[in-house]
This record gives sequence, structure tokens and C-alpha cells, in this order.
Amino acid sequence: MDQLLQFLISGLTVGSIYALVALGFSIIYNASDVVNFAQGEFVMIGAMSAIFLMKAGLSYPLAALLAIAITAGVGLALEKFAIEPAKNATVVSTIIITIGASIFLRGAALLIWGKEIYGLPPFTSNNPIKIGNATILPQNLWVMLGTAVTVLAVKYFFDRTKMGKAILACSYNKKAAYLVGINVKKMLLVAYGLSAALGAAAGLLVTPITFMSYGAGVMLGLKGFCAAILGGMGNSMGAVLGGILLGIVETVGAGFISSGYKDAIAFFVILLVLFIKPSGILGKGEAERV
Amino acid sequence: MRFLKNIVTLLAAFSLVLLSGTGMVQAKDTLKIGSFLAVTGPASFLGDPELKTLQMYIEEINAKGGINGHKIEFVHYDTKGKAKEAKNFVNRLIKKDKVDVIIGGTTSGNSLAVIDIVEKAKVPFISLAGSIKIVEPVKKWVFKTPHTDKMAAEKIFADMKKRGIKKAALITGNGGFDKSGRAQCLALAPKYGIEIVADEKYGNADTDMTTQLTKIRATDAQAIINFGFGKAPAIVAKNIKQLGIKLPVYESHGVASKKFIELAGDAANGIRLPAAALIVADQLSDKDPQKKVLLAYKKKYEAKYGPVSTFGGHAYDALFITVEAVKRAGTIDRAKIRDEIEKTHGFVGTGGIFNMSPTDHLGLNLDAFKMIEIQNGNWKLLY
Amino acid sequence: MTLLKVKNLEKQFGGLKAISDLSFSVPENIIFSIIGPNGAGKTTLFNLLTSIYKPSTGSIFFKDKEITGLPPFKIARLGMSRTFQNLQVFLNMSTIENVMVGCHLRSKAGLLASAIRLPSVIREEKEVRRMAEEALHFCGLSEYKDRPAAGLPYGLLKKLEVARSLASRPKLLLMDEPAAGLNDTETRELCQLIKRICESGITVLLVEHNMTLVMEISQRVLVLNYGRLLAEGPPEQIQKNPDVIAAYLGE
Amino acid sequence: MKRLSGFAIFAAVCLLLPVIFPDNYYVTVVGLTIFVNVTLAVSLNLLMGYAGQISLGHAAFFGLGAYSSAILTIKYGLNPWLAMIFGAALVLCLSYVLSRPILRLKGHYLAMATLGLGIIVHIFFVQADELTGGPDGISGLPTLSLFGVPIDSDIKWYFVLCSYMLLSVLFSLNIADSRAGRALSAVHGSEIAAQMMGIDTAKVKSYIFVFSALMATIAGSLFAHQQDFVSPESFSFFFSIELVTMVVLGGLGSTFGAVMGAFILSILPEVLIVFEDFEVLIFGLILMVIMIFLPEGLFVSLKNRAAIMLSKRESGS
Repeated sequence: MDQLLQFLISGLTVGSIYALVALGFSIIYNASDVVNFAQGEFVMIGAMSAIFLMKAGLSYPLAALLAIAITAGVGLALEKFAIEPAKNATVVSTIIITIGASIFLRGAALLIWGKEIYGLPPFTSNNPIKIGNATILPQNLWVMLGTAVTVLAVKYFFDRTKMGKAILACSYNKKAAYLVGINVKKMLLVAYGLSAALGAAAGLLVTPITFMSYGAGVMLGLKGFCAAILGGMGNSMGAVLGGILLGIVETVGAGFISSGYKDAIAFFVILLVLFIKPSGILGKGEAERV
Repeated sequence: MRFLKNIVTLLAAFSLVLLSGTGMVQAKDTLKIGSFLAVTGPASFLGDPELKTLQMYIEEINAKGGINGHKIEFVHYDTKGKAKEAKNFVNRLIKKDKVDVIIGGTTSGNSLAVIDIVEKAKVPFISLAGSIKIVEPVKKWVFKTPHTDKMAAEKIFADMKKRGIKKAALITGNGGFDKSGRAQCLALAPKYGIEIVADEKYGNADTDMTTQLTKIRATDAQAIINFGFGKAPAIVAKNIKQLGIKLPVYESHGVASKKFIELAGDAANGIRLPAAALIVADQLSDKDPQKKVLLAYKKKYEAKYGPVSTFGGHAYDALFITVEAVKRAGTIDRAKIRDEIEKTHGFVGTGGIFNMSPTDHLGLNLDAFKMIEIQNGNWKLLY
Repeated sequence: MTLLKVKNLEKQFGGLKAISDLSFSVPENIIFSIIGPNGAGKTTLFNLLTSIYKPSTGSIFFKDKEITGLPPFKIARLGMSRTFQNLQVFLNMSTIENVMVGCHLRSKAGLLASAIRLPSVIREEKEVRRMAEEALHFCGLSEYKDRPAAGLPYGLLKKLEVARSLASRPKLLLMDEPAAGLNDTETRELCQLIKRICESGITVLLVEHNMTLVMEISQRVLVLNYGRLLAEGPPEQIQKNPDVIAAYLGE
Repeated sequence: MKRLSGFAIFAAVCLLLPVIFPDNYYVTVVGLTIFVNVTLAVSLNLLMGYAGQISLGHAAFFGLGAYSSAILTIKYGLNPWLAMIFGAALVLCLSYVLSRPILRLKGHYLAMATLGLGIIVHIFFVQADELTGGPDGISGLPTLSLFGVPIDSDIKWYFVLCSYMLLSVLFSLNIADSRAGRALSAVHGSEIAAQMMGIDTAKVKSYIFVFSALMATIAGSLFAHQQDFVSPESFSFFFSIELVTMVVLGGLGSTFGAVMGAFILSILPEVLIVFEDFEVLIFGLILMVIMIFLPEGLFVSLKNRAAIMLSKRESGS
């Protein structure tokens, strides 16, 4: 049982990384019902930009800010040049566009930054903090803090701000949103920009722990997607809950059952949850009106 | 009629492709070397220096007039580390490009996947992958240059025995290299009187291994062995430090590049690994016959591409074993080249001194591996 | 003879009773209309009858068989069909294909037989096409049969839903606000269509807001208010019922 | 037989190609990959395009067929055809049991569940070393023989895989145009209305799930024998996503769309090789451009445009 505490803490640290990535999915999803498969690439671009800006001599905070701006720019460009021109595309077709975009961005990253793996220095000290017999790194606390701040910000954005509500309106009914004077085009642009910035921030937070390379966005994106679905797509609290649950299931599964099959165990649990709650833990089932 | 239209669209696409695929003319006296490497994908840190090494030296050889007048034509494909692609590309090398020799197969999975094809087509193939299964049992047309995972495991266990370690914990990734290394460790441990008390696994894209290491901490292991490559071993090293585990740690030759030390930072200090002499070339005694070869390769590679790794060295060895074989054969006949490769004797390469034979298509012994410890962020040759 | 019988039906959504203690019977071969102010629970009642919702309590009998809680497709198999207030046309198919789906219950080729296309499947396919054309003709849609359904105007889509239901040869047809959104000419056509449907031996259960239409074609009318039965009887009687007038005019 | 004239021409072209270009790399080597991918895309289209049920786990069934054949023939010495049947039986049971609970899910949640299923199977391939050979896979499958003739050359494989592909295309076309196919489309269009037409939607979805899985499984067995080798990465979730991309790229719901999508996505990497480091970038770009400008899919969009042009010309003359 001595180990359990460490398993839980490990699960929490892994889970908060998933949660952070999962939150990035929610904005674009809330604006257009589209799962953005390039979300993992946003995470990667944010981290890689910061790494190379620092190599070029910029200070850490400046490089981080600039990296977020660059990634937001990529998000805006993606919307402007790939999503907006395909105005009649169905949700499925749009998802395929984002798959194409993820491949494209990965290819571009490969050309610009090469294949090497890089790290970032931790925000603060690298000395583990002891909790009983278990340890945690300060950077993990930063990730958790980042997750907490992000989830509150996203929640505030959708619940309290006019723009957030307008974005939500776009996904419920594009035409109606347009009719009540919402600039749907602009809202989508905002959603992609914000999602990308959020992804970049996640990349900055996790790279000191997990390192980054041009292809690392794929797995992070996948885990983030799982977390978002598990919690209920589009629900920011759900994304956090899903992420942390996924992390803990993985570590506890690895700890007590089999580390080789830990991902299989995690997916098995996701399947079970979906069989019982078909729209995720906090997701609302949609009743069809006939 | 609706379907007729469908078909025309399809046909147009088909014919476009066919037109682009015909018309390869081959000059008689060039030596065609084909290669298929994992230049991108998870094993790119292996495949990338391999490709660079091949390109760099083939350019040099051609600039000097080729081998006995045979210029080298180099055809290369990127498998991304996928076995299916490897098969496709080897087929393409043999059937479309009609190459004389194949050097490649970065990962064991890629190499193993193509053995049947090259055996059937009778093309000499020098693999750049680790698994011992590639050359054991011996296949007529298949050779390899990198040290085997079996050698790595033996080297580690021999070192443990010296230090009096009797119980070791194993932690490995889910890639072919990791799994094959794990299998060798499990198989060889009893021979050295070592008990494997934990056998933990992780995914190569995982972000945290503290869970597995916590389990290891709870055993009575006296040392930890990690077989893996890429970022995972660096995370393992950092997690070991985070958990305050003070046991000796062994890595495999999979981390024998400066990148590992860069990523793991001070968590890398004290870790031991078996590796080719290349990374400690300047620490070798001047009497060592390899020293000259190693320093020359290191200098040339680093001048052009930056920090050298042992992996590119395997490509160097394969290329020059081929070059020497062609020189001796005096022809570019596939069968004759093969015979000469098999007769390679006393070839001083980056990986060691190669002595091949009809029963040994690798030709390296355990001395080819050096035991290295990371000290103050640098490689230190132990013996 | 009674075709449909509803006994003490109740449906609650959260704390709200959409239908409470409702009982009535529909005899065979008539046009039976259900009217009531907005939110009276008419569509909810249809959804209960076709098992899209499960009732909180109470029971439903169709052809003297209890059908409460049976899955919708089983109810359809017993001979009940319906159209929808929010159209549920298969927009991914052509007009005739929509109606051919309606023939599902009258044909039997399975997945494997269809994949191999056995001779019996080819024969059946011809027959299905003929039945579908018949239903289209009955509803006056013959000229649109090969058009993609997605391209049809609203009025025709409503007819298409009727044709699709008719193709299944139901005993009872539930029509949910068929006249909503139609212009006068279209409404008059619809009126004729419903009458002809009834004449062909199909009992029609109608939810409708257009009072002229209801009063003109119905043999019996049931009035719902706040999920409760307010009145039931022949149209003339309902028109004079003070409770009904009050409910419609509001207190 | 006007209905199948398109298919007849398609079949004739496929079967004649190796006769006209007997030693062409693109025909006899790449062609084999294309046929397997076309078969898989066509089978996935039955589920995704016709019934509207997304699956991000199709590669799992493909892999189960391949691994069943590899394991049963090599480790247990079974006759290859018998092994194939066992594999199909296994997938039949597995997919049937899973189909009901999984297909109750909708949209992204269904995508997640099928993705999870695919990944679980893939992890099994990687981790169950003793059985599956781990990441290195299993090689050395016995030669498959048909009517006593060993299928041991590219050209023979060409005809075997081509026939199976044509069969799957024919099945798919037949289903589209049948009671079963219409029931699928109805489920896609409106599940409630389909139910009211007497369609047991859960059953219909489950049957097509199983049918589609079986088609993929048999393709997997053939693939394993043709490659003479199986390894897990051929069946990863990346390949599942690639299959979905093929179907959507060609045009969801159209059999020839799936054919075209699979063809293009299989041939593109072969053609783009010349761009070396730019290959990935260009591949992504092409994918995006096609979906942006032809959001209904390459084949369906082009067909619709051709139809509009034809009708204009007819009305003009």
C-alpha cells in the first residue's frame, strides 16, 4: 500500500498532462462539433518553437510567449486556409481535413526542426518534493496548476463571456447564430486560434517532463482525445476528470496488473465507461426531437 | 451509363501512374547500392546518421573515381521503421531499381521482414540492425555489422558479476529493440548467476515511468537494466533520480549518443552501458588499431553533420565491407560479391575488427563492445 | 372493432407530467384526430404510442395485443406506421428508395442473399420497386421518383413521408401535423389524400392544428390539454364543447 | 445487365493490366498493396458510408485475420485455408459480441470505442510475445495453394488478391442496391424513421459490422500469406485512420469512391518518394486540398460535376 500513494501521484501527474491536452480539444469542438486531429501538433509546435527560440538566444519567458503566439498563428492559418474554404464540408470531411493538416504540420516540423528529441528546462527547481514515501517533481505541480488555470479560464470563457457563448451558439445552430448577428466566420477563427494557443501552453508545460520531437504530438493528441471523450466531449470539467481518471487507471493498472498491458487496461476501462454512459462521464446525451 | 463515367475517372488515374513508372535504364558498370532505412519515425535517430554516413562516403568514393572504376549509384528509401514498407521497398530495390547490394534495415523488425525476399532474389544484404536472429541461423545472402543485443546483455551481466550483483530488475519498452533485448536478458541471466527479480514494461511514447520504477524499488533488486532507445530511457533515468533510487543502472547501446546525456541531464551520471568504441575513440590507447579509423570517421562526420553516434558507424562498416569485397571480387557480380563479403577478415571498422566466415555473418566478438560509464556528462571508457 | 386502446397512460419528464392518466380507444377504419393547444402533449403521445418514449405507467394495446415498451420496429411489424412533425426523410437516398425502405416489412432478402444477389433477390427487388411506385403514384409523387430526396421542396417531403409509410401497408397510420407549413392548395390536396388513405382501409390517427381540416375529415376528435383528456367525440360535438372553447381561447 | 457495366469494365481493366504490363513494378508489386487496401476500404465503406457508423478500429480485424493465419499455420501446423476459416470464425464471434454494445454509441463516442478496440488488439499483438512474436512479428508462413496450384509468385498473387478485391466490390455494389443496403442507408438517414419502417436497427448495424469485419479478416489472412510475414505495425491505429481517410477521400457511401480513395492513398507514397524529406508535407497538403475543394470526396464530387456538365450539354443541344 506504500506504493499506492506513488501510483496515485504518478497517475495524477500523467493525468494532468492528458487533461491539459484534452482541454485544447474542447474549444474547437464547442464551436463546430469537429474533433481537431491536429491538436497534438499544436502542442508539438508550441514546444518546438520555444525550444528553438531559446536556442536562438531568447530568454525562457519571452520564447514561451512567442511560441504561444506562433502556434496561435498556425491555428488561425489552419482555419483561414483550410477550414474556411471548405464551407460545405460535413463534420467528417472537416475531420479528415484536420488529419491532413496534422500530417502537413508534422512534415513541416520535420523540415524545420529535424528529427531530434529536445527538452526544456523545468520552470523552477528540479528537486523532487517528498510526500510521505512518494515523490513528485515541481514541474508536475506546474502542469497541475496549468490545468487548473486553463479549466477555469475555459469554463469562464464559455459560461460568462459573450464571445464564448457566441462560439457555443455556432455549434448548436450555425444559421440561427448567423441570424442573431453572430459573425460565425470570426468565431471559428477565434476558436482555432485559442485552441492552438492552449495547445502550445500545454506543450510548454509538459516538455520539461516528457521531451518533444516533431512526431511526439500524435500520442499526446491521442491521449488527450481519449481523456476528452471519457469525460464528455466539449465539457471542460469532463476533460480534466477524464484526463486524471485515465492517468490513474494507467498507473494503477501498470502497478497492480501489468505494465505491458497498461494502455490496454486503460482503453478497456474507457470502453466500459462508454457502455454504461454512452456520452462520457459528464457528457449529456442528446435527445432527438421528432 | 453512370458507372461508365466512374470507370473513366479511375482509368485516368491508373494510366498516369503507369506512365510515370517506366523507363529506367541502367549503366552496366556502376555498382548499384540500394538502401532502406528508418530515416523518419521512432527509429530515426538510428536511420538518420546511417543515411548521412552512406551518402557522405559514397560521394567521396565516387569523387575518387569509384571502386576499381565502378562508380556507385545509390538508391535510398525511407521505411519510417515500418516492416511492411521495408518489404515493399526491398521489392522495389530488387525489381524496379535492380540493385547489386542492399545495405539497410535499420531496425530488427525491418531486417527480419526482408530476409526471405533477398534470399529468394539472391542479392547480398548487409543489415544494420541489432537482433541476433538476423544472422543466427546463418542465411546465405544476409550479413550484419552492428553488435547483437545478445552481446550487449552478456557485456552487462559480465560487468554485474564483477561488481557482485546477483539480482537485477528489468525495465524495457515496447519496441522491437527493447523486446529483443529483454528476451536476451531473460535468457542469459542464469548463465551469469543473476536473478531477474522484476520485469517491467513501458510504451515508448509514455510520459512517465515512476509507476514501474516504484514497483522495482519495492523488490530486492541490486541493479536496474533498461533496454530502450529514444526519449524513454532518458525519462527512466530522470524518474529513477526523482524516486531517489540509488541502485546501479545499466542502459543498452541504444542510448549511445550524446542526445541521451543531453536529455537526461545529471540523471545520466553513473549509468553504465556497453557500446562501440566510437564514442570513446579519443580515450583509446594509441596502440588500438581501431583508433585511427574511428577518429577519421568521427572527424569527417562531425565536420559535416554534428555529433557522431555509433549507429552511423554501422553503416560505415557495412559500406566499406562491401567496397573491400567488390575490390577483391574485381566484378560487380552479386554472387561473387557475396562470397567476398563472407571472406571479410581483419577488417577494422567502427564497431570492431570483423572476421566473417560461412558460419558467422557478423564476425565480431565480445571485445568489440566497450563498457562505458557516464561521468560528469561525458562518456568514460572503463574497459 | 377497437384497433388501438390506451389505458391510464402517464409520462413524466423530471417533475413535469406531459401525459397524465389518459385513456381512449380508436376504432378501425376511421380518421381519429387529436387536437390541443401547444404543449398539450400530442407529439409526446405519438412518441409513446410508437415506443420512442417509454411510458411512466399505463398500457397500450394494438389489435388487442399489449405493445407497451416493445421496441418501435416491433410495433411497426404489427402494422403501425407514422410520419414525423420534424421530418425524418432519408435525405441520403432518392425518392423511390425512401419508399422502397417502406417496403422493408413486405420483403425479406437478407444481407448475404443481397450481397450474392440470388435470383430470388432479383425477383423480389422488381416486386418492391413496383410496390414503391404504386405508393408514389397514390401520393402523386411519380414524377419525382428518381430525384434525390434532399432536393425536394418541403411540401413534397411531407408527402414522401406519407408514401413511405403507406408502402409498409400499415393498419394504423399516425400523422404528426401533416398540414403544418403547407399552403392552401397543398392542404386541400392533403385533405383528399388522407380521405383516400382511410378509404383504402387504413385507420388514420391525426395530430393537427388546422381546425378546418380536422373538423372536415375526422370522424372522432380527442382534445388534450396539459396532458389530460379534455373531451372526446364527433367533431360537431367537440366544436360546441365549452371546455374546449375555453381551453383554446384561454381563461 | 446495365447495372454492373461499370463493374465489368473495372474488372476487365484490373485483370488485363498484368497481361499488358507483365513486369511492371507498379502493377505486380504496388498493385498487390492496392488490392488489399481497396478491399479494406470497400468493407469499411459498408459500415461507414452506407450505415453511417464510423470505425477507427478496422485494422484490428484485418490484423486478427493475418495473425490467426500466421499463428495457426506456423505454430499449430494447420492447413492455410483451415486457418483462414478459424480466423474468420474467431472474428465472427468477437465482432458479433462486441457489435451490440459498441454500436449503441454514436458519433465521436463510437469513434473512441472502435479506436480503443483497435488499440487493445494492437497492444495484444505487441505484448503477447510468445504467441505473436512481439514487435518483430512472425515470418515464414507456408505457401497458399488454390486447387493444387501453389500461389508463389507476384503474378499469381495479383490474380488472387484482384479476385478477392473484385468480389468485395461486387458484394458492395449488390448490397447498395438491395433491401439490406437500403436498410443501412435508412439507419444512416434517420434511425427513428428506420425503426418505424420496421427495421431492427440494432440488428442491421450489428450484421454489417460483422460482415465488414469478416471481409477485412479474410483480406488479412490473404495479406499475411502474400507478405509471408506479419508484424503489429501493419495493424496499428494509424492504419485504421488511413482506411477511414481512404473512404472519406474517395467519397463516403460510394463503392467506387472507396476504390478510388484506397487507390490514391496507396499510390501517393510510391509517387511522392521522389520528394524525400518533403514527402510527408506534400502528402498532408494533397489530402487537405482534396477535402477542401471536393468535400464530398474525390470520386463523388467529380461524378456529380460530370453529371451536371452532361445535363447542361444535353439541355443545351
